Amino acid sequence: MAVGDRGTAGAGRPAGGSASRQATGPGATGRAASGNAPARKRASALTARGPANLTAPVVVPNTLWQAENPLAYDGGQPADITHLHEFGLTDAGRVDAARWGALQVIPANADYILDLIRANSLWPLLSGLACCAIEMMSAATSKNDMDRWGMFPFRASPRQADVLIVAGTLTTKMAGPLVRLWEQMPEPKWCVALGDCTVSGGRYKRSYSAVQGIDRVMPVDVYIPGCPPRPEGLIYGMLQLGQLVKDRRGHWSEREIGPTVPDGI
Amino acid sequence: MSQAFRLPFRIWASLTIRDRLGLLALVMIPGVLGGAFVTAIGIAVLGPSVLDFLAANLPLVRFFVAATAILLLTVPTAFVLIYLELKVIARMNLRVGPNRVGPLGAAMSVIHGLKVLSKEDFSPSGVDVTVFTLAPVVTFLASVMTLLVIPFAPGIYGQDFNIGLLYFFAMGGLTVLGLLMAGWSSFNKYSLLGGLRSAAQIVSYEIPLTLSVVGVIILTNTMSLNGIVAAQSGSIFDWFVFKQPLAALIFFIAATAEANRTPFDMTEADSEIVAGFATEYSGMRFGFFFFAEYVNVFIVSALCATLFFGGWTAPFNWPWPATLNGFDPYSLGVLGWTAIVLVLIVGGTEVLAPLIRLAGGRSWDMSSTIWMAFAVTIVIGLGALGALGFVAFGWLRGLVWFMAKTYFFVITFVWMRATLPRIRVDQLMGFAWKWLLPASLLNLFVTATAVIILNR
Amino acid sequence: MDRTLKTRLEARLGGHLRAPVYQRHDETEIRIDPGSVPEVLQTLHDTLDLRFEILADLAGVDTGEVMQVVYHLWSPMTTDWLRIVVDGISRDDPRVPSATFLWTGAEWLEREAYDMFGIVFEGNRDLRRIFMPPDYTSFPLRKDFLLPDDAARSPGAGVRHVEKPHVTVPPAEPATAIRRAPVS
Amino acid sequence: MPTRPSAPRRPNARATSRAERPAPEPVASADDPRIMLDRQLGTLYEPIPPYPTRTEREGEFYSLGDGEMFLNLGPHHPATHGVLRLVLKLSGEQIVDVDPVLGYLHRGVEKICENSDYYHVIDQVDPLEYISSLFQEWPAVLAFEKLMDVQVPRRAEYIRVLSGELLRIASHTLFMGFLALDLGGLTPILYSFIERDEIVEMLAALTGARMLFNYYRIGGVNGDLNHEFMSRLGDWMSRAGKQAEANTALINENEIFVRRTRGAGVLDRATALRFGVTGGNLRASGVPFDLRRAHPYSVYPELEFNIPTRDEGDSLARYLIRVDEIRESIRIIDQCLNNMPDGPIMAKLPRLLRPRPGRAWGAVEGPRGMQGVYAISDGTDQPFRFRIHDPSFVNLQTVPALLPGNLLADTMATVASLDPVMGGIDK
Repeated sequence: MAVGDRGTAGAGRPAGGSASRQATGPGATGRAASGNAPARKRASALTARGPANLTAPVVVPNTLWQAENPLAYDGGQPADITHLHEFGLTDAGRVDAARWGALQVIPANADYILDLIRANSLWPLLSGLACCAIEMMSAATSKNDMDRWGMFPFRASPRQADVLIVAGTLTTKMAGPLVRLWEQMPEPKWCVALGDCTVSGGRYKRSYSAVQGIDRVMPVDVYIPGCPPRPEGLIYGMLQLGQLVKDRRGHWSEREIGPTVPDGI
Repeated sequence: MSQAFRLPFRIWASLTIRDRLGLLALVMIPGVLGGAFVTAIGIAVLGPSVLDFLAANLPLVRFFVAATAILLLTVPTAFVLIYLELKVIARMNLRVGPNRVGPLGAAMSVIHGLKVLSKEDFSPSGVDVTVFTLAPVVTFLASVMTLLVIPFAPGIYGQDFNIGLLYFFAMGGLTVLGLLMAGWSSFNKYSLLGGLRSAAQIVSYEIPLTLSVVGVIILTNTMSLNGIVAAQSGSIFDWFVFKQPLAALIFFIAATAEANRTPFDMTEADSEIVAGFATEYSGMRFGFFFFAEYVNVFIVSALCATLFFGGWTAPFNWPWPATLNGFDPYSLGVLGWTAIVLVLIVGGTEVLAPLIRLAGGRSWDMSSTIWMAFAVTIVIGLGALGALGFVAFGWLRGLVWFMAKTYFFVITFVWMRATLPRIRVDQLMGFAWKWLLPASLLNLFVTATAVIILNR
Repeated sequence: MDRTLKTRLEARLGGHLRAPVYQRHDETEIRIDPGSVPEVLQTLHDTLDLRFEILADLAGVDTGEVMQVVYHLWSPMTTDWLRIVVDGISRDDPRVPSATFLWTGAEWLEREAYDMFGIVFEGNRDLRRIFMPPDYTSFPLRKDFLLPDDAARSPGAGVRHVEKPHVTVPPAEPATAIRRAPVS
Repeated sequence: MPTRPSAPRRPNARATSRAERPAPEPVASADDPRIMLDRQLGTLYEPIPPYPTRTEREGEFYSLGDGEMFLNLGPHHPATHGVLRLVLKLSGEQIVDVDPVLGYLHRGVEKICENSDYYHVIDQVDPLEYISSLFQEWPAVLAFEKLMDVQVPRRAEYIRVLSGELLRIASHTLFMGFLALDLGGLTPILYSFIERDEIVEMLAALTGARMLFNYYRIGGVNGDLNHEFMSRLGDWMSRAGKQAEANTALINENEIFVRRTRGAGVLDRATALRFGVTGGNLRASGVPFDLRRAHPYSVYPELEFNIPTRDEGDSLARYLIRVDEIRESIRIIDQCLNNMPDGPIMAKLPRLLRPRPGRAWGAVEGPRGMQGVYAISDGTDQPFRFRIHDPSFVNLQTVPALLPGNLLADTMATVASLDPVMGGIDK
């Protein structure tokens, strides 16, 4: 169970991540380093300092692989979903109002209580993409009952959900709608990658239409590997997420986007 | 200027938590003392006239007090109902339900509420912000204001209108306004469909709902809910559910539709229109809708109990007199009751501790023994006081009966939600206009005829 | 395999067959030209001793040199699957008459074949992309559309697979391993 | 409803260049409904890329009459069984026309299968039919066995039938739950999941996985029946019939359920055949077409069971067909357990499979209809072409024919009664 925690050296954070983040520039809009000219990217990265690095994606620049037929498969193209980076580069997301909601009046040392409250009522979004959705439902049904921890009811509308459980393969056609869903959820919100396909592409590493890990398009808090993981795995991951919420981590304006899994996997 | 304006904030930001608290204390202690002094002076000077004023228009004071109490009690009621629904539906689904937060997960609904309260509060792009913001308030207030006329117990009611029932239906009809505002203002087709559905549904179910009550009004010659309850006092057979069974059935069905509960929950049909009128609502705005739904359930159940099941009246004549053979519990006064309670607690502890020690053997050390005895005494004493009060005070007895009847209907609603699927819109309308309306008219006709014949 | 079916087929549509009827296991295969698809399907569907009523499958095949469209039919009159291979469709401008006049269900199957191979079914009134986004311009299941050896190595792979418009290339270089089809 | 001005559309270069297909005149760029849909859906971010030329069907669908509006159901919708997107053209709440948009789960499995060898193909096809994945492996191994002239041991065949029928029961049980859920009932889906969890745990004892069993092999099955599986199976079989009765009784006699489903989405016999619908949906329309009898493929000729058919062709009939099929499957499982032969469970096969060049088509009767695989071998260790035919894909195609005239509330009920699985539809 890998817990992506915004680069502060933590559980499951691959060591390659931070090094490659140094290697990748501010990448003006946080774009992936192109495989065609990795050297230039490195140079610009070394000159760049400051908070931009926090929001730069972690992408291992391609120095090994060249497309056999660039006409057919054009690697090295950047993500066109970069608005999250641009938002992260601004300070707009760092305002604590989102964290406070209507309780702006309470002094800041009541924060821990709020986090306890949130950790105990995590409403998932009822959105299943593929196979793992069945196991997600199974985790909510009678045999292993997620409701015991308050991870119920599954909200149908993203406006009322706290956790986005991405259950199943994310394809390039679905990436846009899913990011839109993620943006429609109000702060504070968390994202759980359920299953190998969402963690790293899984068995669709070689596919021409699958996203190689959803952390290329949205920040992820908890990774739950498995194809598909058992319902107990999902429940364990949600409990890990609760711990992560208690530790006052996981606010996406402070998280960078980009694969936190080394690309070699 | 601006620097000087910002200076205090900078100082405040530079302080540590302890310094901030100390500073607050330094500022507040004189403030509190001065306030107390001024209040004392004020009471000494203005006291009599204020008391005269209050005594002069007592109903006004009573109204304000009742309104405040109702506003304060609404949200806890919603919390209780939400927890009830979570648990009961879970058990009906062969699940456990929330059991981690609080004893048996009893705090879960409160946690949900607080979490919703602390979510980011924003209005999406494209919405009509004013209407979008007002809609939840309208819905919530419309359902809360109906609580004003419900008699919880003899003497415990917000206001006793002689048109209480009319007022109730008028306020209940205001709910649809909020839902319609929500559906229209939030820039979303699902919301629009939900809002229009709720409008059509509530408007068409208002009619059988109102007509089914007219029979009761004919029988009692009053629209004041207190009067209706008083007319049912006596034995269980004075309840109107026996005199007006058809009306009771129609009222229950129409009330289910009025409260947007399954199988009539067209407005937030999850599998059709995502969350209905509340699709675009987040944070506390959604929380208002959430609470309003459950307050509606409570109100509808309370009205069912009031109109047809005798309200706060006991199902049978209470055997004992309200005063225990001449002993008037009011005569002791506060001091007397306090002394009694203290003596009971101390004495009970003294009596129980050795018994527990004997029973527990060596496994109990002294302190835990005493604490155990104290706890047992408290429990027994509270039970005894409750029983005494139940026997002695009529309002407590009425409250207990009223709540029992109300929660019976609440659990019936939850049961229906766990069991029944949702019916289609056209079936909904057809049912309202083809079956409920003629049935209620028939009931009205039969009742009127019977009254005329019997009075002659 | 059903020997009588072979004679029946040869009797009914002898003129259209561009290869002898081929039978193996429980499958009977005939090869026809793109031009004769409508009357062959009509004959198979309507003739009383054939009655191939159920269109089991419609698949496109790219053999490297030519395109094929393969129909699988089921009939209550025989114990065999009937496979119709429409052969000799040019890769540069693949065109086949649509089967939607007989089976409405062929519409989406043809859309899929168009999406994956670029085969244009003339007569299909809704021939557009069905799986890939509408602005996608290449045809993934063609043999000159190669998967990377390891997509994970390609930076930013998959986030939005940006592709070049499909120009009608001559069969690609021998370096790109096009495996020859068993039959052509 | 407040209208929002949409950004001007970018000049479309390709639309003019493509002259081969005649296109109807393009809609005014200011209110191109597709652009507005995409804005609401968020599939595209500015600038909007150019669309290819519009087809005839698109032209007639994406033009609004007066009083009509578009409604996007999905790809994220609580009741679309995955990432199906239905673009509804509504007038009020009545459905005028439907345009299903697929491909949100297109994972390119066929291409991957063509690039992986014969052993891995069986694993790769698993996630397509993710509710009953064994029925996605079965046609693949069937086609490969035809390619390689492999004779499967009878015990292996019996084990295949046994596990397959178990999974068919699980799938049908889930179908009932989902149908009830889309009609607004909360409880049946949970009871269905209790049943399904028992079965998949049982199969996990046999195959080692809960959902994506990579169990069937070319020329046999992966593992023999073990003690835990048999004990769980016996435990379950002792009350399977009663449990099925109980689950169905929860909704069968429900007046609301029957009124919602009877006469909704009627699919008559001729239309079903014209659409190539298979499986329970076809049998609910009165065509007794079941590959287990129509084209026997395993040891099914040795087993005795009925093919339930109904003539109404509405959602209720489609539901009741599943109910009857559960009983038949329980019968089949009973017979399998009774005359389960001894012997090997795998044929002798080389470690590296290089079948002779050839073509093969294998099809089995899955819970949703005919699962087919068309495989071409070119003598290497990888299939040259691997075509997957999925029944849900064909069954879902009838939605534009079933829905118009119904109400919005019937959409989900009808789609659920067709029992689609998006993994198989989008491949």
